[in-house]
Amino acid sequence: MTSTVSANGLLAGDLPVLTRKDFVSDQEVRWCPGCGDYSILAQMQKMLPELHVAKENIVFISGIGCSSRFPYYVETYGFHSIHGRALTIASGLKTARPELKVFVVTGDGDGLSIGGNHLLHAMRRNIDLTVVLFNNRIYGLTKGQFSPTSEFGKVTKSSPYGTTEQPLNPIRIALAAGATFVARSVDRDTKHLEETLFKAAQHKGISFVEVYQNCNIFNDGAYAAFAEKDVRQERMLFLEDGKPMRFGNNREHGIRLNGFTPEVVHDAESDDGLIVHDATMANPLLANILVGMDYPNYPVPIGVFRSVEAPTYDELVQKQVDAAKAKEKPDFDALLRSGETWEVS
Amino acid sequence: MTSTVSANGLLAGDLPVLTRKDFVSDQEVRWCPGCGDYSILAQMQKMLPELHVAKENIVFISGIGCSSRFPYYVETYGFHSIHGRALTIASGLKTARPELKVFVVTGDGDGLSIGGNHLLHAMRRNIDLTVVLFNNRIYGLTKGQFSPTSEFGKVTKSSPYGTTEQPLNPIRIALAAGATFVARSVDRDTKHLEETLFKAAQHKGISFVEVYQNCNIFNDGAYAAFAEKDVRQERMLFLEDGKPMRFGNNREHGIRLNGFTPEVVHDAESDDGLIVHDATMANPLLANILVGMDYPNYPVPIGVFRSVEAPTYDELVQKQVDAAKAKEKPDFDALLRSGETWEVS
Amino acid sequence: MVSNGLMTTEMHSPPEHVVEELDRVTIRFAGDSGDGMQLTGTQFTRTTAVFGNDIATLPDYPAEIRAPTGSLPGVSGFQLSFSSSDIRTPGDQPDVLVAMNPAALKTNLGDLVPGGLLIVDEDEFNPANLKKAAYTSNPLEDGSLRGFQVVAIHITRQNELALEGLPLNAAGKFKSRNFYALGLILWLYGRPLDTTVKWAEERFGRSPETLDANLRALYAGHAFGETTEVFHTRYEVAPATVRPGTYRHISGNEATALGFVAASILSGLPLFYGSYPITPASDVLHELSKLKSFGVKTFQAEDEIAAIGAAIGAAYGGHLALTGTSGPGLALKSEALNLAVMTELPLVVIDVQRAGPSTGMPTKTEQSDLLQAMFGRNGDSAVAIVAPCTPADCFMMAIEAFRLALKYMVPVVFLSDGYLGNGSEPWRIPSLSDIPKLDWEYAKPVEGWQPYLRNPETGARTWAVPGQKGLEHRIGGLEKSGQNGDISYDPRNHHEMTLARMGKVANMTRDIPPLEVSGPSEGELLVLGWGGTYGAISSAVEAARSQGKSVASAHLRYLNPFPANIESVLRSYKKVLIPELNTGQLSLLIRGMFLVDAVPFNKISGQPFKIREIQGKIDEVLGLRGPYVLDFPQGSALSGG
Amino acid sequence: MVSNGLMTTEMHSPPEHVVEELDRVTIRFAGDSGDGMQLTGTQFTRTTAVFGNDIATLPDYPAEIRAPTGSLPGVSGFQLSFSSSDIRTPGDQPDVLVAMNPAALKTNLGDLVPGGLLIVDEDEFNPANLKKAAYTSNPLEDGSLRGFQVVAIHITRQNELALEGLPLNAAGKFKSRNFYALGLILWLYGRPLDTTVKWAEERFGRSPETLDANLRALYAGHAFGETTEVFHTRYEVAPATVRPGTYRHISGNEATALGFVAASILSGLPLFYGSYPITPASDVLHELSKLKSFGVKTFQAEDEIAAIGAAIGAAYGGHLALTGTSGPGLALKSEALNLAVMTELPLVVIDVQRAGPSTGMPTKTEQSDLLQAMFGRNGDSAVAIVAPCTPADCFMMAIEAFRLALKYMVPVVFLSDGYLGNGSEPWRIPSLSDIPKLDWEYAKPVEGWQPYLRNPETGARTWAVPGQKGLEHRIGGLEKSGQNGDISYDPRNHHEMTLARMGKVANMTRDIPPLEVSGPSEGELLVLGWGGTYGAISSAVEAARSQGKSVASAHLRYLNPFPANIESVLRSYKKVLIPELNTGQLSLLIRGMFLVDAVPFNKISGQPFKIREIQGKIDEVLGLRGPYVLDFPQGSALSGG
Ligand SMILES: Cc1ncc(C[n+]2csc(CCOP(=O)(O)OP(=O)(O)O)c2C)c(N)n1
Ligand SMILES: Cc1ncc(C[n+]2csc(CCOP(=O)(O)OP(=O)(O)O)c2C)c(N)n1
Ligand code: SF4
Ligand code: SF4
Ligand SMILES: [Mg+2]
Ligand SMILES: [Mg+2]
Repeated sequence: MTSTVSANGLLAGDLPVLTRKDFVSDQEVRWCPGCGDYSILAQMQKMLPELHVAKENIVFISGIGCSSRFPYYVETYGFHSIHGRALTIASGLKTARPELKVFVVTGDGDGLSIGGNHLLHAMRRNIDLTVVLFNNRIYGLTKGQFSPTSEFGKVTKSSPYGTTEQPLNPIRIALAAGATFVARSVDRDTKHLEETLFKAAQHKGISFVEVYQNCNIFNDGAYAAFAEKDVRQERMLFLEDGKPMRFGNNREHGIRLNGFTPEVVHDAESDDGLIVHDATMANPLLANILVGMDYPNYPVPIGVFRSVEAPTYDELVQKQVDAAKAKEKPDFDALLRSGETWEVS
Repeated sequence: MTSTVSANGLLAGDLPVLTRKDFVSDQEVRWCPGCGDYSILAQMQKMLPELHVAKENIVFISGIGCSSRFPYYVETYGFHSIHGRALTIASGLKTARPELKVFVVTGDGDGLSIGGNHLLHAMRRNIDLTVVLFNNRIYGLTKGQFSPTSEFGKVTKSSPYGTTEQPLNPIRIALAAGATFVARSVDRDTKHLEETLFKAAQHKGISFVEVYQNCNIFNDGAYAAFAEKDVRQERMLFLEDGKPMRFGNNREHGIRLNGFTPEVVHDAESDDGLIVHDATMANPLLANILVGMDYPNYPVPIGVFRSVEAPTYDELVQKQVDAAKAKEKPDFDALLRSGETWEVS
Repeated sequence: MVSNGLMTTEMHSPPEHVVEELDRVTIRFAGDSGDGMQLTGTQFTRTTAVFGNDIATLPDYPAEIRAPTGSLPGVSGFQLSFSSSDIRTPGDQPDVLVAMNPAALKTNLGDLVPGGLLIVDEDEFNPANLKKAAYTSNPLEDGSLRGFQVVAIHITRQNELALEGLPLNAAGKFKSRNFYALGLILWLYGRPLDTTVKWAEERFGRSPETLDANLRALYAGHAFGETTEVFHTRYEVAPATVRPGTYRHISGNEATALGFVAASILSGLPLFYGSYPITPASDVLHELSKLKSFGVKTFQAEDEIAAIGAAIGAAYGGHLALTGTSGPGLALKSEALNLAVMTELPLVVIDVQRAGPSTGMPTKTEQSDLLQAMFGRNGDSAVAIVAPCTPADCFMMAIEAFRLALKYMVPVVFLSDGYLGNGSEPWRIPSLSDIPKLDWEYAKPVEGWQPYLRNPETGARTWAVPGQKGLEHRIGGLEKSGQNGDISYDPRNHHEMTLARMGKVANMTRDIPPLEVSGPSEGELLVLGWGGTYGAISSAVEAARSQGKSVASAHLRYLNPFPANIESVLRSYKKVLIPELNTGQLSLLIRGMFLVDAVPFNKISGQPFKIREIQGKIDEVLGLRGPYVLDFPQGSALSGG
Repeated sequence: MVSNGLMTTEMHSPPEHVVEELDRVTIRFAGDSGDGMQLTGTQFTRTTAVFGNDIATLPDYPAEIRAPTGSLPGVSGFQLSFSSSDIRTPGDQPDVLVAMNPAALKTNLGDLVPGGLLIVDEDEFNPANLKKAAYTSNPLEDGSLRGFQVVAIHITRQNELALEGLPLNAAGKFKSRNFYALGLILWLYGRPLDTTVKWAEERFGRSPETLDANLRALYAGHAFGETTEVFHTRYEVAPATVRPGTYRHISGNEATALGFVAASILSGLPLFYGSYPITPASDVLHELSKLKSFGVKTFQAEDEIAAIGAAIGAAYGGHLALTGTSGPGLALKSEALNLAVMTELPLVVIDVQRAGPSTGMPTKTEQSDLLQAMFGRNGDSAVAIVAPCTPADCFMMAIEAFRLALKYMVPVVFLSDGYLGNGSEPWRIPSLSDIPKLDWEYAKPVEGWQPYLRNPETGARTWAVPGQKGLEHRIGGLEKSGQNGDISYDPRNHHEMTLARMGKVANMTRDIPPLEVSGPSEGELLVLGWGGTYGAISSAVEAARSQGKSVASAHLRYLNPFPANIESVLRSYKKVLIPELNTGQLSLLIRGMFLVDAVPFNKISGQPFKIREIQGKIDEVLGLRGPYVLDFPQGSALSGG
């Protein structure tokens, strides 16, 4: 049992050992049967007790989209806001109340289309938030228009002739904006997903997790080619810090670099020459190399691309306030009287 | 003399040989004396005649900021729009009228703060626009607040205790968003600037030029340490395609790679082992390495980081329209009657 | 309760049915969103339209894409009303409710007229489904349906039987139930099957099994009606007498898309549509993105701001520039819309209104963005506002919107709503050759041309489009000096330019049709409406008049400016009643501009007015009854809880 | 024209000056933006305030940061009016104009009263400068200034002489000219130099050369007045009788910042300010960012949407959440503001209005965002609106804004404007202990708590802040079921929730002070205003009354809801006149809500009302003269062309 006191003098209460069930709200879940969102919800609910944070000190904030319904289903504080703006609300909340654990749930449309700019800025600020982006490469809630992660040429309701634009890669954007924790997981691999969410939630600073999520109604099978159970080991590269990059059912293949270009080494007998993963490099170059690896040319990298430490915005702001208070002794009457005054009697 | 016909059947007119003066408008230039914007304007006006595009087929679109006053001073079509939205207007104009040459002028606040998202999306679409971002690392027009490119800890009007956020690197963002032409230049080096603007303007697809620009009122000397004439050769790395990376008054130093980390080789006698610049690589990794080089640890890279070819959004859209017209024979009466109809007599 | 008809196959000769003539029938199909109720409704509508009835429809989907099967929020509904005379609404309350499962019954029963016909799929009333619908006992058994004519049929099982032998599993067969129900209802109203058969053949031609299954289900349902004694009566609704011509069915959003393409053809300017998906406006994007062969370019932007920005760019480039959204998107567009006001570019903004504020109820209708459209921008900034009044009217008003935008160089807001956009009606297909061409002109490099010179009649500045030699100039959001367009901070200039910009909208008054009155040209009461309430208001007023009351109605399709004769119309009646699906937005404008003590009648429930609600309020205002209070049946949403 | 005073050093004994007593003087300093006119004006203001005059000021900067030296758009001005009695505006027209160069003369002369005193730096009237100011001949020589008392002085050269020997080049010396001018004007009005000397010592203490130069210039200017015969008369304006207390000078934006910090102290809640820079609101951000020691956190966001989003997050987190902007930024915030309406969180939004639409004239004032604040959101969505009426009033109204926001759980818009924000006045410093504390309450986990339970008196829902065990719940922009807060599409619920949200604002009527009337409580005419026009309106009405006219004035500081007694006040006068710096926004609301035939009086020039303009209109409405037409002197902007 731990006990924490939150801002505004609210007593967070004693912290009992929580279980997954404690994080299930009384709201009926309203996603399409078969939707990948269910898995993400389940792994999140499983993972949350492991954080050992009192329920009342956890907040889920989302935008609008199928994915953004998430907060209704988690028995914590929740805010289902407006399209694309979850990060702004989360940033304000976290800056005001640094002691809260704040999650942001967003979609490829919510987070990268209308909300793309807030993502950039929250990341460069390194606000201590955990951002989970459900990437189904489609607009689910509005029934099937292409999204900024839809493949070039994709035919959708709003692109009957195929799209004419290249997709964004969320990981690439996160790296470029300076996110201190960047990872990818997939709805179908529940164990990996739970672990990744846990690592992200434990990171201090902004953590960004792209989850490959299947929308079985409007974009079914978007990741099936590599994410289904039977092909996963052969077609995805599970990143493990400090380990050489290997994949395959028997981890028989490896990845090495040829100049700046990664190469698959089939049946690599030795680890020599294989890239050793290191997510903690200050320089994001290795991560940038990995992010360019796409199926079917490469196995799809999954796991933690980057994880570095840096001071967070919310703590820096709090420190400035604390230091100012300590140094300047707040006196409002004196403030009102600062500068020229005169007496009339 | 060339003659071009523009959309809507407007005759673009015969194209006389133009000079710099032809691109000077009758508007009084209203920047602070000494502002770096003057140089950018002058180089642009010098460069424009070289494009051999009729004045009436050139459009400058800007947002709001000191930099965004630019269109008033160029004797072409011009649109001084609203804060952060120049790229949206330019995207619409270019998509509607692919035959126009469209420039976008923006600032670090206009283009990366309020307008950051439009930058991402215009770049991934590869719309054929030339975007020039005047980076003075400050909000000039609103009199001196920090901008998204201001250094960490900078004291400004709105950050009397120093900022608490890391800057964005415009080039990094452009690369991550998939821009097909990415370059950097500096107001003080007029020749380099003119050349860079020219290359950018000739690129088909989106071209992005970050110009280091001095705001002598609110952020004087932001680039003085490396951009002033006397130190320039020693402290900046002029990128030249196909050439080994060398700098110094006598080009005596070089740059090589150590793993993913660039290293300065002082007094490199031979070119062996020095990185050879190649802006045309499909993979943006070399550019990503260069973008991490900052003064004083490295000479500051300047020139073209990336220049690759790809179909543009505006031409792809136009092709879809042309193909549909050719194939489907537009017949509105038939369209109205498509589906179930019935006669009442 | 009528017993189920499982034993019908044992019967030999079809029973005789009484045929009853009706003037008007309203049916609602309700089921799970997976049950295909929209398709059922649409097919019945088509058949009935071809048969010659006048018809109006109101589809209603759940907010969720696929709420859990059988759940209350997963219910999807489709209401239609058809008649042997002119009708204008999909009916206040259904006379017939087809409920495919308990959840559908629960959420829709409140609307069924007392004594109405209730057809349910008895097979679905099992404990699991009853629980999902939060029933503690089975309504088919607990007597709670006593007030209705209940026809409980084993639709699922009968359908399965009909499909026996087809290479489909139970789930596959289940999918044809809606055709069974459709066949049954077509029989009940004496409608032929051929329209549906033909449609199904086209639609499922590539998948013969599905086609076969659906057709078998259709015939089975039809045969069931024909051969059982479940129904004692068949109904007939004679064809309506309508104007000769070629007709089709059209929804408001389709008519909107087609109307804007028509504007493009009538003007000769290519159409550019910048948009970001949003319910209930997305269909306009879907429709237009198909029409590339008409030169339409659609730009799905990263957000609403980029969408209008792109449209402004296209307008500046001399195209027919359009952007479209719903309420929250209009809020986002407001800053950029003001740029279009300031730069005086022709632009049309579609707002398919939905229930607000904020995200509100995205799938529900409301008329609550009028004041946002009027005033939702900084500074004194006028845009023109038009509002179609029926689904088909969207076509003509779309053309009107561009006529005004091009002529006056002013942004025009096109205020549709979810009820119009998703609702549909039969439409006599017009010929473009009967519609006047749209006038516009690009500026030409004449001596003395300046970017802010104004047309003395309209007040419009010239449209100087890039590509024209000699007209190089600069525009923007800063105040501009009249005529030459240089930036100006001159006080007089700003005063005059503000009035000039607003004056252009005022000038349109001379150019728009007068407000038409239906009914006596003076009298006790005028009922004034706008937008999608047309059907309910005009029907209610006609009904009132047929009861001898001195009531007229008028419907505004132009909201800014108002038609020139509005004040004299208002002053011709002792009282003015303004029903609106908001808290009184038009009322405020009318009262503020004309100092007329108009009585607001407001409903903010996300649902359209019922005819009888307006009748009730008319009677109140006429002093024929006490205060009329809206009554909302508990749990009466077409869908959702 | 008075000859220049270059030969003064040759004179021996100072001439005797006549002293004239005046009640009120208005001075405008105008020069290039590099000429330090704001500093000159501010210093004169301080001295005069300490001297005991009542005073009001109006700074006016060019839109450009540094327009080219000597150009028309580069002119910067500072007007101040001081008096021996109570004054409320910085004066209609200057009695004295100090013009440091031809451009300053050109852009300001139109405002000088006929026969007014015009002091110019003759040295600057050289061909180059005349050309920049678009003069074809030298106005000092061509007789065009005949209607004024012109005093042309070689300020530049005299100042240079005074600074001889200092280690400064000509450009450096040139920078002290404003101190020379200040010294001269201080002499002219018999003001001591000590306030300025003390201030300069503090300000330039670290740079002894600058200090020395500026003080020498100051003394030289003063001595010039004393020793020359250029001025025959010196003027005296006796101190005003004001309430005893400690006074300071305060601008509206400073008072705004301090008022919100006061609200933080009075509530005990930390202040969070989310903002994005924009003229003329940025100063509030600058002020608040200095006040970290009061626990203030400022968040400079990436745009206005992020700024309000962050503030909503802070409000949700239980802080005193504030966001601030000007008109275009309010447009951008509208969608998110609606989220705050829907989630019923306490939030205050500052709008320091400027001239619109679109970018408009950023440095000019206007009152044209009232209807945007009222209606600029989708759906039926009410926010409360308060509007300070003087610079110092911003302090109290800031506290009021949070009092209402916290008590009713409603966003409140605080409508200031550029005139108030940049203008300043003497302010009797209040003591926080005299101001009531602000009440608020976080929800507590009591039996039966639900997120949308309402306080029966105010209608407010509870403020359930993360961190409180047992109150875990979800809120959002979708319609919520009353009480339990689940998503709801129920028609009745939406109807009732819409009315409940609007009802909270209506409930405030009981909680805000009644509208105060100044003048007779009934009579011929009521002049009703709001916001920054208070000074001009009340002065004009008092003047009218002193001429025996039956006119009262009332000023609204609460615009939504209106004070409870407004209707009875309106009905107590035969006529109502509403002067506004817009096209009639309050007028529309008053007319629409109360059906009172109020006469709008509108000025949309980016400038405040002059007292005489309102007097003119009063006389027109009273039938004492024909139609009153605003006349804008050509080229009369304080700055800009
Ligand atoms: C301002 C605004 N614009 C548009 C919408 C409509 N809208 C809701 S969700 C959505 C996109 C959803 O896509 P995504 O974020 O990928 O979420 P998903 O449904 O796929 O999980 C859109 C366009 C809205 N609600 N608000
Ligand atoms: C919607 C909106 N928000 C804010 C502003 C105020 N504003 C004008 S320019 C600007 C930033 C200018 O910085 P930058 O883009 O770096 O341009 P610079 O002046 O430095 O060239 C801001 C915040 C505005 N005009 N409109
Ligand atoms: S539409 Fe797609 S993303 Fe949305 S709930 Fe259904 S399956 Fe999931
Ligand atoms: S403020 Fe800075 S950026 Fe703006 S014009 Fe002046 S020097 Fe240039
Ligand atoms: Mg998605
Ligand atoms: Mg800048």
